[in-house]
Amino acid sequence: MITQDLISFFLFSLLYLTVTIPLVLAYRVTKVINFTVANYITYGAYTAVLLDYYMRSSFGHNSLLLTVLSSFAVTGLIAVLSNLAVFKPLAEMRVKGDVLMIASMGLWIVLKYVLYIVSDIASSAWRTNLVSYSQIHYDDISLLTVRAGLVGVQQSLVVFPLLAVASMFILYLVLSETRVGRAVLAVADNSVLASLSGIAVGRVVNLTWFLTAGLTSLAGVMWTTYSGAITPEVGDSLILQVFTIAFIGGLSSLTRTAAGALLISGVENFGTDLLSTYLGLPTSIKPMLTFTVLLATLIVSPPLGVAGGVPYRFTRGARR
Amino acid sequence: MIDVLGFLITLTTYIGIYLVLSLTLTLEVSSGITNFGKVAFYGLGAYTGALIGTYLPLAITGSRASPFDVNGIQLLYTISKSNPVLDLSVFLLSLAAGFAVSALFGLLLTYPIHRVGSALVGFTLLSTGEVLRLFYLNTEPLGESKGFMGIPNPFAWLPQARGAEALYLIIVWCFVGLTYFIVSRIMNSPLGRILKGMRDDELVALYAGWPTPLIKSKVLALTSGFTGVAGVLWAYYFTSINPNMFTPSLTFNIWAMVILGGIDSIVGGVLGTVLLASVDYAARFVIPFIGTTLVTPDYLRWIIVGLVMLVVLLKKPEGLAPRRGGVSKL
Amino acid sequence: MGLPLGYVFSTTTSPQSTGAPQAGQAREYQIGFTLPLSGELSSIGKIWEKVVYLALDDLNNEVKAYGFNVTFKPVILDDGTQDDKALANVQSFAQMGIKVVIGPAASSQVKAVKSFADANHIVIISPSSTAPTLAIPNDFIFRTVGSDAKQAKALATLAYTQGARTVVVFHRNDEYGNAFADFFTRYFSQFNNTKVYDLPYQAGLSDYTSEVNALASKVQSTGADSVVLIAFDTDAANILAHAAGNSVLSSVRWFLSEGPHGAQELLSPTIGQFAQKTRLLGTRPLFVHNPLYDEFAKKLKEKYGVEPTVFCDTLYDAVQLAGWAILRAGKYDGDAIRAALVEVAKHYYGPSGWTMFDENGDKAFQDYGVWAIVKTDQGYQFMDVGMVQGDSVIFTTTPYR
Amino acid sequence: MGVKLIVEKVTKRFGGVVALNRVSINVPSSLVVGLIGPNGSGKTTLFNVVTGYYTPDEGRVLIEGSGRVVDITGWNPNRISRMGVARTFQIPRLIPSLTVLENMLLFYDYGSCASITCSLRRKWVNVEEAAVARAMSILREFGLESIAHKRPAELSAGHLKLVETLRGLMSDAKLFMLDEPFAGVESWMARKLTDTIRKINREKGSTFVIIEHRITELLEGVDYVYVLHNGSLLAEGKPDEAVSDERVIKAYLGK
Repeated sequence: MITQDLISFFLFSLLYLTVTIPLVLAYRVTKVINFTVANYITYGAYTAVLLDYYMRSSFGHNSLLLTVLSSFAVTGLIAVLSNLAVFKPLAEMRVKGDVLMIASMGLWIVLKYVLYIVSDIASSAWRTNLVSYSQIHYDDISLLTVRAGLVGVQQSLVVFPLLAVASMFILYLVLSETRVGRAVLAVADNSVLASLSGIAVGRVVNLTWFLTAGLTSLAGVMWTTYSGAITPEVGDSLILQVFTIAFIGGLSSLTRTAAGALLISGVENFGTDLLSTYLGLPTSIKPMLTFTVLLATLIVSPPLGVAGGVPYRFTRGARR
Repeated sequence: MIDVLGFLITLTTYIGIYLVLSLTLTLEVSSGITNFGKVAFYGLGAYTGALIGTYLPLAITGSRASPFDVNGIQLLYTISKSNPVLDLSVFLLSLAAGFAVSALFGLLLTYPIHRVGSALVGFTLLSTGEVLRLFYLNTEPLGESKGFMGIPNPFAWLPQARGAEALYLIIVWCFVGLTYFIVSRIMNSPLGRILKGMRDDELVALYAGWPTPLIKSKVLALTSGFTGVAGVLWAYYFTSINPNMFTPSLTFNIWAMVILGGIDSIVGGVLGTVLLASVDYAARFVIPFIGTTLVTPDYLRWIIVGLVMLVVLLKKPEGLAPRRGGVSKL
Repeated sequence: MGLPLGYVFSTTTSPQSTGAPQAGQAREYQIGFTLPLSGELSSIGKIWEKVVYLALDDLNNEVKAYGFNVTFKPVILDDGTQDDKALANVQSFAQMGIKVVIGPAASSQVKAVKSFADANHIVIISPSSTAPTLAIPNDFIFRTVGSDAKQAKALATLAYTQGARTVVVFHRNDEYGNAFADFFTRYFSQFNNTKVYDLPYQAGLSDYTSEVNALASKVQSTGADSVVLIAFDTDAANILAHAAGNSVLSSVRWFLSEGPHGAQELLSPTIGQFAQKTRLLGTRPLFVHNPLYDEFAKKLKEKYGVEPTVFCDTLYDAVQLAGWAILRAGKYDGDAIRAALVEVAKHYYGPSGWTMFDENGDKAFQDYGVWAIVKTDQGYQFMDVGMVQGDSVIFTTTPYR
Repeated sequence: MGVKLIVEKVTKRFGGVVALNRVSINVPSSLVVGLIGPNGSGKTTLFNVVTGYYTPDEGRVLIEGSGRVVDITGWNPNRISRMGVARTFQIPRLIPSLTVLENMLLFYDYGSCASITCSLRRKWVNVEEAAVARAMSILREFGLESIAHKRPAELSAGHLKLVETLRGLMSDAKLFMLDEPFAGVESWMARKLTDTIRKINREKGSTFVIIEHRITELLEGVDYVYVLHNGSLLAEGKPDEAVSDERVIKAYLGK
């Protein structure tokens, strides 16, 4: 079923890009291997769920634009608050990278169960069950598709490219056109130098948290048009793939991360199908594929980025 | 009324098994090995123990039954109830085999990891753990998704459960003592200083004349061996294991315990382990009695565990009991 | 009423009264619940939590009606659908002096708690564990749901009578999925000129796109005429949503196990149309036309606004059985309660039908109903359309005209 | 006793860039030799090749000491340093979490006492005492015992460079390769450094190869000079001859 594989490869590449590109940019600025990325995805999806239920029950229709804006704002705000409450004070104490990472794990647990509580309260307030929610159909998108003459096309085929391109465009626009954006890039390259040249590093870091978390939450919104069931475990189940891609990119080069996203999406979508039809291997080995690809990439061409980098050029050359 | 003795025995058994893991991780972290694949060696030990604990008694009693169908499992229960000698010898054999298999695996794994940076070392080991878990899930002789059941607890032949639990606790804490002795002896010695040098600047350690890849592989082999032993202790305590018990969340818990205690600090690692394990277990006795039915009270327990981690990190970033510097103890 | 946080440290007032009750003051028994309120089964777990509160209200009223001055209190812990947490929960219940625990949900979790429960005489009643390897006589594990062997036979009979000959069994690669698929293959291949292909998928993922594509290729290459899906609710919704977009998979018949039944996500327009197109049918443990089930479903909808999902009825009955067993045992002790439970179950008929246990502590009699997804004026709904009796299927209403 | 360092036609390429182009150097034992040249001329790369950080694409590196010639091309840095080769870096690299004394002890050859079994049996106590005694005597000899228990973060650039150099004495190195020892160091500390070098050279006969731009300090203590330019050997000779060679001046002035 090559056509189906192609479609899902296309959709998953966009999804992974929307999460890993902001993740790598965020790492270069904040130096935090951030596990709360999983919460950003889930919070994006659940803002869409709560908004969809509320708007359907009181207005009878919902809107993707409003969902995107509110999930961007909600998730961005949470990220800024978590920076001010946890990561900024820790960074000021010059802690090692591992401590920042473990702090992001503690925050991941807290944010995850706060979401379970919020969906609990919403469920009993609206007397329905929101812990798992069905696929969301956006009315303003269906208007768009009808007018564009693509009637009957799966919503995800429109929403995924729309949001992915929008998020990449926003990122490009902010980073290259605006003064603040250039400051973000400067801090990304060298925060000491940036602060010397008069950039308010603190404000830029907060903006980066807001921007990257907001963009990541778009992946959660995209997910609601694609998956048959949305649960609070959405972000957690994507986190290992997302980190695999980020590490292939060495947590530093955006182009190599983009290539990693295409590679992993290709392996997952084509690999599973081909192996199962031609070699009869069970599809249950799919997660194994992802990790064997990572191990292969690490051994064949270890990335030289911040996270990678051979500790020393230590090659055992020929004797004579 | 709370059965305080039962509470303490269960809690200290969990703390004991976690301590073997966090002490070995403390040594690994202080020698620059960011081991995100702790659960891989842990699972390897558990599966080695389970394989020996089920196939061997069945083979010895000459029965044809496989350890995955009902009568095989019933036979294992009756065997473990009736002859103590077989139980104990199978248990000791599993501990030795668990150590050997995990140590060998640790040795093999140093090759791919000593050529990449520390965060990547972590992720390589993490993915190896996941590959292993999926290997168990798709291998018929390892029980696939059923996993193993009826692993004979070494003290199953004892009449009352309390006695068996207490004896098992003693065995667990023997290994805690052994691990503590080894980790503290190594860290408080010239080798400990070399390991810390390797972690901070591997090139300088090399120029000081120390073959850092060889030292790393020896350390990882030793710590992986003890992680495998912890896996065997876990498998025989649970008497049933399956692949989904060995997910990365266990590794992150152990990391949280070590970082909470303070890197390089053995006492800190112990404190971090005792704190987190106790909060997680003891909260079960308080949380369900908060009267709200609007929200599941148990979610609060998870939030408390997360908040404790954050508060301790923010208040004492260098950890609960940071290691005072100074020359290694003469 | 909730108790203050300092409860565990103040040992003076002890709600768990093992001592003689003062006159007039109701004697209180605690029942432990270890439910999957997070993790993979959280969507079912959340509804179960509400069923527990409903069941305990009914039990307490019923018990008062019979003149017993007793109230049953729940102690609910989340085990995150994980084995080590399930054991830790059961251990903490035991140490609180609780002798009867309902749950855990997954068979792997029940195995993890079995040796502790047997050693400490804690009665475990799982409403949903169906693994055949737990059918072990005289232990402390009870299961108020029939084992999957019988349901697989019913599903095989249903598929064959509906004309299925070449079938791809697409199932979770876990305890539940593998056991169900093995039994289904064994029974279905007994019918003549039938062919069965096995295709497991990794459980616990957030998405199954590539697996559904692999299924489509398998159906195409084997020329299969139907797919048997053995899944839980969230993975079934995900798989069916993707299958709806696939031409090959929309042109074959689909037969489902009981897992997805009751999941609201299956009533979305995409899956609803797909069900009509493929004339989707499923089996589930059910005593057809059981008035108690309809009444139970109505009460749950009124009180908490949720439809009962799979195993809600077996959970409801597990709570009733636990309560009556404690009363019949006379003393709050594991062995007495175990013996009483077997006796009580012999005469109890609840929403899940007769609850008698066989010698392994599993539900002895289990009939299987056939369910479908039908289009009604308020959108798509689940509907029981018939039942499987021995080798024949009797339809009470004909779905998908 | 010092060692002779022989570098034969060593070439090292990084992708298209040729960092070292058939460089040959012959350093007689117990001499203090200078290695100068504009930035990017390959000085540090040559150090990296000799000490085993890089493996040369072509050519050989040999050490001759007490009559034996050993070809150390492609060896690991740790085996080369065990042959008595000590090296310092442009930016001093001390272990931040260890005190000065512990940094010195790191370079002491504990031999079998650094093994796991020796640590478990605590058989290292007297070896450690000997190491500490040696380290303190070296520090005292060069007037640094006051900073023995300080952390690198508390020291000045000069002190860092001094400790990095003295580390080599812990396992009596025979060949010292110092990379810009005087960069960023106050003049009184530079003189202290030069005295130290001359003292080690005189008393222990160790050979010195020093990379240093500030030729005036270098001139006093240096016996011979090699000049590198764009990865190849431009000139060599006595310090005053080499410096006055117009090719060297042109190279430094940068045409």
